[in-house]
Amino acid sequence: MAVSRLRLAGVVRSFGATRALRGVDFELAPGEVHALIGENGAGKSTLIKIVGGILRADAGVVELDGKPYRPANPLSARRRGIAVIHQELSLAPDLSVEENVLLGREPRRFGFVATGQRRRQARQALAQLGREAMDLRRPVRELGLAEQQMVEIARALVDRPRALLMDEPTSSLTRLDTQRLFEAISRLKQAGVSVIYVSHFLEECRQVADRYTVLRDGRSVATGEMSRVTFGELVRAMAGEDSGEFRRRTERPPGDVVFELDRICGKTLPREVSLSLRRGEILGIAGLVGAGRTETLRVCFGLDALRGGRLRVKGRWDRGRSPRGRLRQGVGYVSESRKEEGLLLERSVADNLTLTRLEPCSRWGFIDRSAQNRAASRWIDELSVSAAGPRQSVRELSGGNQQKIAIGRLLHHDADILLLDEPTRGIDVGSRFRIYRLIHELAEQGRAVLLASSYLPELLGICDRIAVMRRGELVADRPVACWNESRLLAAAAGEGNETHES
Amino acid sequence: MKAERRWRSWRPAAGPLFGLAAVLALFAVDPELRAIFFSGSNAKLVLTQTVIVAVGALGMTLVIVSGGIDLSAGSVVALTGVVAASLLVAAVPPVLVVILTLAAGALIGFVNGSIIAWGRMIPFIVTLGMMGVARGLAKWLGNNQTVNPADNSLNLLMEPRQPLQFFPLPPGVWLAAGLAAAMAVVMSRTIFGRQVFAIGSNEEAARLCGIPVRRRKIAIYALAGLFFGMSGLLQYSRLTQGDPTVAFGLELEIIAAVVIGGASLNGGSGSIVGSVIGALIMAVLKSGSGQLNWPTYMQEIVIGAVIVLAVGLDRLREWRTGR
Amino acid sequence: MKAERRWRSWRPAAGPLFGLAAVLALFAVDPELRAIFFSGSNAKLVLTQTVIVAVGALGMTLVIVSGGIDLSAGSVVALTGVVAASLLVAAVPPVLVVILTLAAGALIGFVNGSIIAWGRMIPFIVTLGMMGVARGLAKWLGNNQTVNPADNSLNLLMEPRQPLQFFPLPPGVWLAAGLAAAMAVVMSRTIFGRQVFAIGSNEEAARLCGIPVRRRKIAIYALAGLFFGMSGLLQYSRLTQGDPTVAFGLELEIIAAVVIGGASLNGGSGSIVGSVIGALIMAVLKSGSGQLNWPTYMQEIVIGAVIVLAVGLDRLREWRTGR
Amino acid sequence: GAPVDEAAEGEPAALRIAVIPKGTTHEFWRSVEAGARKAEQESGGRIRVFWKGPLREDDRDQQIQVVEQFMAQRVAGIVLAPLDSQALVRPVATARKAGIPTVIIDSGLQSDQLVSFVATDNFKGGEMAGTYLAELMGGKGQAILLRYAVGSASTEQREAGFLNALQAWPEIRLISSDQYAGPTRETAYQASQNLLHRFGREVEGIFCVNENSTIGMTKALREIGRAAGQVKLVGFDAGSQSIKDLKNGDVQGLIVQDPLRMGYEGVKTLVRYLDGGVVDERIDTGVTLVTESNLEDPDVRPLLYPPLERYLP
Ligand SMILES: Nc1ncnc2c1ncn2[C@@H]1O[C@H](COP(=O)(O)OP(=O)(O)OP(=O)(O)O)[C@@H](O)[C@H]1O
Ligand SMILES: Nc1ncnc2c1ncn2[C@@H]1O[C@H](COP(=O)(O)OP(=O)(O)OP(=O)(O)O)[C@@H](O)[C@H]1O
Ligand SMILES: [Mg+2]
Ligand SMILES: [Mg+2]
Repeated sequence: MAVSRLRLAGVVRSFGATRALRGVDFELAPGEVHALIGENGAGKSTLIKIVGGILRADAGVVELDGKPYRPANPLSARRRGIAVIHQELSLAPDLSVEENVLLGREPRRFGFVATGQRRRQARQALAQLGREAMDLRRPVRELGLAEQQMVEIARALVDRPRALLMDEPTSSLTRLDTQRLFEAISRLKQAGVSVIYVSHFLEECRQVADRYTVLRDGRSVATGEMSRVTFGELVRAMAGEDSGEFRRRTERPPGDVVFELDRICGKTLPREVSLSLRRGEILGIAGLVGAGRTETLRVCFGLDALRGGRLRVKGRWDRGRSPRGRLRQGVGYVSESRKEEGLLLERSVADNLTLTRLEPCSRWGFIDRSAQNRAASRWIDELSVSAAGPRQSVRELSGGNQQKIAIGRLLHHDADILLLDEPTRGIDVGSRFRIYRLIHELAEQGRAVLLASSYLPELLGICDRIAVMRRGELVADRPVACWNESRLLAAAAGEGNETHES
Repeated sequence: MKAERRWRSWRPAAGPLFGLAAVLALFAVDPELRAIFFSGSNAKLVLTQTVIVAVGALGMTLVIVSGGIDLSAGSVVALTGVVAASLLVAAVPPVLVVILTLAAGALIGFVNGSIIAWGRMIPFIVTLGMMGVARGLAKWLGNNQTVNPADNSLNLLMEPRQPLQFFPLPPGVWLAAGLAAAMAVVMSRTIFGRQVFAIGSNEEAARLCGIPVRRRKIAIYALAGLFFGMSGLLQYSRLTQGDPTVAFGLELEIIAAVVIGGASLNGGSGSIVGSVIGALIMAVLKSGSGQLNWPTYMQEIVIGAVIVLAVGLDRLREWRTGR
Repeated sequence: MKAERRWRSWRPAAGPLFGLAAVLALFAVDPELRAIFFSGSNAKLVLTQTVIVAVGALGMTLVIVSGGIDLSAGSVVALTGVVAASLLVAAVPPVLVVILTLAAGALIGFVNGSIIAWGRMIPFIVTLGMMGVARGLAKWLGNNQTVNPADNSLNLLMEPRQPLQFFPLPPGVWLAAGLAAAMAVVMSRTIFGRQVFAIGSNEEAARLCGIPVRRRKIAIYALAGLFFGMSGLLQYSRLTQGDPTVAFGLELEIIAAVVIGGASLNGGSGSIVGSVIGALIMAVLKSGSGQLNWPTYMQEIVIGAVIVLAVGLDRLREWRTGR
Repeated sequence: GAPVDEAAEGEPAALRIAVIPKGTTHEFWRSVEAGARKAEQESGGRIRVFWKGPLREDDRDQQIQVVEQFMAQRVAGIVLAPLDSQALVRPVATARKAGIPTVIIDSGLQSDQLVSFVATDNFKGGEMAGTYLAELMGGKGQAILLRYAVGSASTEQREAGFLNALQAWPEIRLISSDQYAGPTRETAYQASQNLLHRFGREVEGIFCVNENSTIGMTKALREIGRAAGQVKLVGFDAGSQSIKDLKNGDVQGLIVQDPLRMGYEGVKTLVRYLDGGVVDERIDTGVTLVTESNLEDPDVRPLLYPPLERYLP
């Protein structure tokens, strides 16, 4: 066998008392796609960061093409042919798309940016992802999450790397974009590029990867050919036990209507959305990127202005409330971008979990810290968050665990009507099932759930009804039994031969 | 685990304390100075010089933790000092003078906060504007002159009485200590305090969590203005006159105290204890270098360098213990 | 599409231009004032008064766009002014004086940048410290006095010559215009300029993309220092003396100009054209309200209020056009 | 309103005179203004006085801007109290080029473009203070000089005069002469407190060169219980507070100028020059030593209590 492109042996890395990697062995052959899987907090991102020159290993060996490799910083890793797509987006929001794609790689002429060349290169990279029509001058700040993700991926492609490390590149992509990414990956593979692929979507991993390595608690516990392993075996290797299947319970008696939208419009999106939600019901919203699912939920929660139409919460019509007002009415919301607007990264886990409802943990406006800790610990257990304790700062948690905190806050708030935007983004399989079960329990208690997701199995798995959004309008709203993946895709894209437009 | 927990709650003040110790050590080297500097009477002097900055720093901490900044602090101190003096000249009873002066400070803060919250403007610009407006108002109110009321009980607030011994301390020092203790509890133990941290840490998230961000911001700036008003009262008492040109540049000193005290100008972190120690560091530095009889320029150079060093050492220490 | 694109490249300067128009309109209301204010000789006066702030604003824009701040600007202007004067007193030839003075400014900036980059300290504190240090150095260098060299060619930089007509403008105005044009190109067209934006927009991302953030930061502060040195030279020429106490608080004025010019103190946005217009707004305001013969306190109040209004109107306009 | 002539047809245009002080918030400058207004009132409408100081006090550049602004308004002449003997030279020269003459008051200017210099002899004032303080101290002991600020010609001359006078008293030792009181009463008070904490026990005589530092020092002396003559204190200028301090014995002597006359003579001289008359190059407005004993003398009283209300709005 030829020399490995990348080899790690006995790699160890700690953060203070947290031991993120306790001895990882890993091998990446030239031209292979290697899936790296594991639960939240298993150490996947840490490993990627070590190879990418962002973190240094405390101990262990890393070799690139048989030679010792200890990158001092991201730049030297990049020079050695390593490109990284980070789990948390690393874009400069004020710069344009093309500037972001070629950031740090600008084609130059006498110290000046060669603008034409830059535009050509950026367009080329985006074309590989089916985004040749993207407005290259637009500041990245104005893009939706999925499009930002595409920019981040395009940046890695521009590099013409020898090894490409992808940390959950598809966590906010739709099926279509994911397919385009896979096509790009297989082209790279043919060109001899090695790829490390991190994802919590095991089906994706099975589709795209040649081999896999499973991390558990900072150790590599299993590795092998992807074609020779079953779904169940992977899950067991990750969790160390059988986490059990999630099965949809049958038929809850639908209650009365608690949440109703009457032709609501936002500033640009949504255009006109009407729907109604009953107690005990889980309603999914599917759609392509830019269909306006996020905007719909934001308008409902009062984060964006309501420009037309009206809303009814528990029998009361209104024309928009503040988020505070909604929370008072028992409406809760989980944002799709946890970092920008979901979490207080500097604050503790306990503060984040209890912020919307501090009253039970306080008396006369004074906070009872032990009560706060108790409340937090409950959700840490229930959602199996891997954290050092309720007082750890959220910044120090792994991406998936941060997402769990965002969901935990909603549970602590005890909301009756839950608006969830991509709630399981970046959450591992086992925990995802646990969250599905929780959502179901909530529904059984008579709460109503509105769930926007790009992950179709999730929608088909847990919803009672699914509605599809297209260009700001709600185009179909049917019981789950009437849907399957291809029908959903067809409805989202617009029935006939219409394809995705961006 | 226990130890770590204790460390964590103590941590915010550790850096500034370290800085204070370093500055004190600086003045303990010279044996001649040591005898003069580490005396009860000097401690009293330093404390008295600290309070105006320290009380201002209480309000500024609130603002900075919430992710804002208030450049109008110095001007508001001058303005409220003139307000107090003018009211005293008009023979308003002292208790009412105190109330009205604090109200004037809070009103300015309220205006700042309202413009920031409702106009969605950045605090730097709004308070920079207010800096000019308040200074102008002070001059207008004082008719471009200092305002000198007759002897009255407010003059006693900062009166050192027995200058050669530590006790009795002027009432202003006790007042400042009490206010600091109260604010420390408010910041760390109340819901309002948590909300201030939340807004500073991530304003979007705070809004999403149902915190009435606008109303809180207004409250924050108004409360800060109230503290600056209190500073103004103490400044009046120190000079026994309302001087519209006093406290020029004081805002930077107050901000420096807060930042030396461990707050981040990005918001979301900071502590009252730290800020008070920061104010003490500044006062000790000024007083000590004045007594060393260095020329003024040496004082400025040393104070500047020590500000950087104090924060820098803290960074280094933090880095060592490996965050 | 075309139109939109043109709007986009023009946009950053639109807000400040709007503010400038509003301020000018303010002084055009009174017909008597209009005659005086909109005359060639007054325009020359305003331009001359603008340049020191404007040149400083070029450097400050760089710093602010990169997400930093430089509070030492005013002190560095004073220091480099004294450096220039001292060198002239020592009969150094003017060309060498210019080079050495700029080098002194750049050196201070280099020290700022190095501490910020290598010590990972926040710019606010480092430059606040440097503000004291540079001011102290200026006083030390000038031996606590103003430094008065004999007549020399550098004095002509800011000489108004024909006070009653617009042309000829003092060379300093042309110099500032040239520097501004050069910096505008650097900021928008060069790799270095775009890297500055990237660092200010998301430092972490810039680092991950292989931009040598530390080295760039040092370069940014050093370059800014160079501009402040140039301001110092112009300040010297205006006073024809090196004055260690000059330009006190100038940093706030410069920062205000940059922010009025559309830069965000969070970094990542700002433009040279905007900043220059911001400096013009400040100068027009000062000059105009001075000519209205209001009492000084009214001037302070009005300038403060207009700073807020200028930025506020811009916000409102932006909000209307629906961003 | 704007300062343009209300020159209706026939009526002769009023002479517009700009008076530019160093600052606007001291009682001293109010007296100067009163003097200028007095000249205005006496002229019966023939002259109009515009009073404006720098926005930020003690800022040379700001004062230059004020001069330039008046120049742009084409006033007939300027009466200026320069913040600096050098920095204001060019603006005055430029004004002259534009046909606007300048009379300098209070503090000197190293220029040959002036019409006249109307001021106190500050060096003499400093000497008087030195001699008087030395006599009070009985010709021996330890003394302190608290300076004002860098580059201010008038106070520097007082300081120089003081030091010159002390030359004649070899047994008087100066234990501190390099601390600056700074621009405000607060800065002066703090500097005094720190100074006295170090030297408070040994010092026997102090000279403060302006009003704020005198007041700050007196307050600090009272605090450590060495006021009321234990430490001899001589100050400069008289405001309501320092007069009170003089009366109750905490201050032993004040060197007092005649600011009202300064403002008056400044304007008068300028007008005489504009009318084509002959003017003196130097006009001394006099200094007076005020002690507890001559406080009520008829020629001293108006210096301490100038009739401001009569002239100021
Ligand atoms: N900066 C940090 N400080 C402290 N602990 C950290 C830090 N970064 C990561 N950790 C810890 O290291 C462990 C591994 O984190 P890592 O981000 O590698 O997990 P992951 O496998 O990528 O998880 P996810 O699937 O949720 O992204 C976690 O327990 C996390 O809390
Ligand atoms: N801040 C913004 N400014 C301008 N345009 C935006 C902004 N955020 C999103 N958009 C655009 O609005 C459209 C709708 O995006 P949105 O994220 O709401 O869609 P979605 O249906 O929720 O899809 P997904 O959540 O999968 O990205 C997209 O075209 C996006 O580029
Ligand atoms: Mg991860
Ligand atoms: Mg979305």
